Amino acid sequence: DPQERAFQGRIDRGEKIEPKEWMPEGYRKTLIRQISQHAHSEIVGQLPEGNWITRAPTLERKAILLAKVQDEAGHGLYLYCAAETLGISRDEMFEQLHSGRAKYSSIFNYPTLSWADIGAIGWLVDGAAIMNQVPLQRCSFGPYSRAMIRICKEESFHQRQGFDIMMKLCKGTEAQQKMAQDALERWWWPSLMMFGPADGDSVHSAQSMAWKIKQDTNDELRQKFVDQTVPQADFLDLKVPDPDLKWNQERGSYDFGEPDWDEFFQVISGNGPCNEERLGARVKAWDDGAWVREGLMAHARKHARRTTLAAAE
Amino acid sequence: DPQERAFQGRIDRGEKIEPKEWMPEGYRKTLIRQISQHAHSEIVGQLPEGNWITRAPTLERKAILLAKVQDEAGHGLYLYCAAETLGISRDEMFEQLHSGRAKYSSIFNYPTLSWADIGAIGWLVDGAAIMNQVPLQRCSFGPYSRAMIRICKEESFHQRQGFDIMMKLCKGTEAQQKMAQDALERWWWPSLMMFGPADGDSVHSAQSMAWKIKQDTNDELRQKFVDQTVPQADFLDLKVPDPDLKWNQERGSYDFGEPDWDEFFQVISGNGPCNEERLGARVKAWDDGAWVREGLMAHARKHARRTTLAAAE
Amino acid sequence: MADKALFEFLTRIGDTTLVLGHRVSEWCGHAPALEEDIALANTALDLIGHTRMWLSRAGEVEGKGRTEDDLAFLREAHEFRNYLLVERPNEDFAVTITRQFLFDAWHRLMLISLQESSDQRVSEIAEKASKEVAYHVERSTDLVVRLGDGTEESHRRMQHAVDILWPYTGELFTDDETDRELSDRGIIPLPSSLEGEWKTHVDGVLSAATLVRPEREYAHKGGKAGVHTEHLGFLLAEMQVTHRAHPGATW
Amino acid sequence: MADKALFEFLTRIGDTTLVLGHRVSEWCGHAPALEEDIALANTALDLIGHTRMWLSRAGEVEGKGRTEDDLAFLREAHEFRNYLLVERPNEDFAVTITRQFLFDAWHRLMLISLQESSDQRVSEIAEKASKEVAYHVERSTDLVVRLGDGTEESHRRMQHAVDILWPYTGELFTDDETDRELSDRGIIPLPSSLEGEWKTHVDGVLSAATLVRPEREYAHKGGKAGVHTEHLGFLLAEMQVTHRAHPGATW
Repeated sequence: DPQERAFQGRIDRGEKIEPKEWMPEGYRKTLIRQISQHAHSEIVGQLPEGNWITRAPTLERKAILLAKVQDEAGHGLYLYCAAETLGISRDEMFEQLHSGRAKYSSIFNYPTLSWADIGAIGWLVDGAAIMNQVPLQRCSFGPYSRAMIRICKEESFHQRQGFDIMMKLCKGTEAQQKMAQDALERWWWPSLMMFGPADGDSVHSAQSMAWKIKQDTNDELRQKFVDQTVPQADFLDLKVPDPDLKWNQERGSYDFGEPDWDEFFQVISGNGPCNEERLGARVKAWDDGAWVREGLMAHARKHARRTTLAAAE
Repeated sequence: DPQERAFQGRIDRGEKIEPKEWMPEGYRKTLIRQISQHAHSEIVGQLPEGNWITRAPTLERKAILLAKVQDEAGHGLYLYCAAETLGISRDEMFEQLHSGRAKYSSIFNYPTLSWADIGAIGWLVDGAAIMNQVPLQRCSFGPYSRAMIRICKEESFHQRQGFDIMMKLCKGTEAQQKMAQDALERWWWPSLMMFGPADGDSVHSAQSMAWKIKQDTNDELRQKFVDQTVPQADFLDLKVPDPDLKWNQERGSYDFGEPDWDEFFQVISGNGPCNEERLGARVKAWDDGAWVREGLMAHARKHARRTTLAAAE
Repeated sequence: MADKALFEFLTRIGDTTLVLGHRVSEWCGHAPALEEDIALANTALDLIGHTRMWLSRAGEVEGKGRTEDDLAFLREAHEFRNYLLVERPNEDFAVTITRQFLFDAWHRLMLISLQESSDQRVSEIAEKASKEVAYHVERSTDLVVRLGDGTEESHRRMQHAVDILWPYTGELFTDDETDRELSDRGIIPLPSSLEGEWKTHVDGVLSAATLVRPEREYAHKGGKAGVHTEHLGFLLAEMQVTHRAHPGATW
Repeated sequence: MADKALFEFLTRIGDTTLVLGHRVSEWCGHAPALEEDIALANTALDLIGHTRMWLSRAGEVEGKGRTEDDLAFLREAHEFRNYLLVERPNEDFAVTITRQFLFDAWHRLMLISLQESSDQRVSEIAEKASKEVAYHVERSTDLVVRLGDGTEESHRRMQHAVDILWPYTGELFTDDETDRELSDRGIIPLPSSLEGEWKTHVDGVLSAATLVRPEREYAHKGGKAGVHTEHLGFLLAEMQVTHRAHPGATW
């Protein structure tokens, strides 16, 4: 197909594809799936962190966390807008999320059990997210690429804040240090799983790479993340919960153990510790908010009618 | 009316009136109003104290408070049963409560704001209640009199427990002592108002006294309460919040100030700090529980039908 | 204490923004629309920001070395001086927005007046906060009008919210000795002096929203004197738990 | 520590009765009928009574001078060892009663077995608690049957309760090293050994109640190791607030 070849040519030359331009259906579908999944992750991601806003240990930490959660909702908004340029509405995407047809990052199905989890999420989860997202700034689809540039800036800010929480805890009382270690132990493996299954088990990958929707393999990103994060854990004097972890002089990289992929697929398929809670909270917010959305629309209709009537007089 | 005169004669001789016996309509109505109001007070009274069960400072105190609140529900049950003997159903009485036609003791429209309030309620509110109730053990209506005998025993147990909480606080830290003093200041006047308006402003009183439904006037009981309670406050080293309070050597009683009757009538008429909360909580419990009560009745009907069918085979 | 009356005022306003900020933050991730999630988080953030300024200053005025966090996390309910209105539970979006509107309308007038305070720090904080609050009042006013004059259900819910919250607005305009002292010293306006303009604003908005101001004159009081509703204790239990569980820790 | 495994077990069972007692006590004054107010308060009271015995004993076994109150009020969520099932929120009466039933059926079997414990104190406590729990299981069984086979709505709610709670029952029957050690020493039964009889009982009751046991085999785990759900932190914030706000006070 010459149209497809021309399209691929543009991508290979590093051109950006814009919404009104021709694109293969597969490209459009893949992007809608990926961007909306990413948007859903931002929205659902408000919940585990939001869980600690009311219990933040100082007013400054409370303000920082509020600002962060607000940013996440903002990222959700950019991303839904980017996806909408591909011809799907925000309500349709919500419907897919609420009905369970669309996914969100499985990391958010783990609970936040102490204040240290807020630090660990910033440090590890945002760290892993950035690792995934930095290459997406160069994604072939213009609106997604531009949204990612904006998002990555804020995310790295969040990551530093998370690391700062961990530093304070690790320099703090014995109880705070234990809290930090405990958080690392619970978030380490789920963070590694954020890069998706091992390359051999990953679907969609080859085509997405050709389309420059994806630029590195899951395993490459995972390795990068480990190499970046382990020295930080050492710096914090925290112990990464992986007996197989050790520096490989030859590769200039860390060797590390295999995540529990059984757990990964369980969580993906709905059996995580908080799947029902997270999705339930979003569905409840949506359902409970129906009267508000309807009220606003009804008012807008009345207002438009009044304006028309006034103009006609 | 000879029937009424005979009835009054029985009362004057100290006989008990039993449910199946003839009684004037006024007597029946007055008793229904008084007993159901008393029952409602026990039920609504669960709420201010129940408010602190989950926050009790020790397991022992939690257990004692749970037992107390359970007793109150039990008192409610005896009293509803006593009222039912007069020809009104429990559901009708609930309906009167929920619609706002029936009253409950206005004391329960005040909030419980610290653990000391649990002590103060036991000491002062149960103390005042006992003062009101002891004479009711000799009430002319048999079922009410018998219910009161049982209730008074438990109430004086509760009062001792309340006083014990206050003692512990008053011997405790400075913060605990302040908590106790603060509770006394908030509960003192509302407790005095539990005896009802001053004798001059009190309706129903004369007839109720003749019928031996009531045996002392409001002011007599209030005086008794003050005379009993002030020495206890002195013992606790707490200051009663009444600048006019002083020992009157001649009367062998305390002189004391006038409660704020404006506040009393405000609270009675729905403008207390917690009127809406208390009644709202009871109405919500009732409405939310409708499916349970209907479920149980539906099962009973099915069960009865099955039993009948089985018997017929 | 250096200035007991001023400390009292600073905790009244600082506790009020703190408690309302807490209530609003409870919505995070649960709002009726994504834009509302963002707006509510933003409002909460502003209010917590104001709290930090007010309570830090309160600590300085008190002169016992208490920080904003000592005041926020280590006082008990009876030491809090917030108005009762802001501790009312969120219930639904109607109650949340109506509470915000009734408060914002007061907050704006109070801050405008405080900008003229004879106390320089008070006037500086008021000026900073004013800009954000001007936006809050615009937003909550707009939502009250749109939801009041929306569907039958949104109207019903908004009217219910106005009815149940109204008895908690009177407290905003009561004067006590502290108020009179500080007003005489030119530090704050007399609360009662704000009532007329507040009512004019509120009446106008309610009327545009096709909502009715309740007749009932009764006003719940006590917050300014530390006598709260039963809700505050639970709110503080949650707010203070992490801080209290680790005495002396830094975060 | 004198007997780490035994301490561990005692906090597992003591924390479990404490947390469930707390949840049940949340109903006080809010139950669907007066008789239920009484019965729920009574159940909570029994559970708090058991807690006091288990945690006092845990403190003795630990030998560091911690009392029942130190253990109940001064540990953080990750130090609690209760099963996840009991920290599930009350939601409605259906969830509350179903949670109680699923727990009571386990509790009864566990206590029967613990009466044969080689540890005298464990067997004594189990014997005392057994009498009350026999009544609990009778009551919750009865309610499950009546509400399951009641109206369409009561059936729907009860089935929903079974469905959402089921994944939290598997944890009751998992064995870990502590369990194996204590079982070898004759102090406790292996949790897994109770599963068969529990299932028989539960299946019988569900079937009488016209309710269906979910097919789903997945089990949430973690409570026994201190990894809880997000609910526990909030529950403890409330439970511990008074005690924590007054360090060292006596009550």
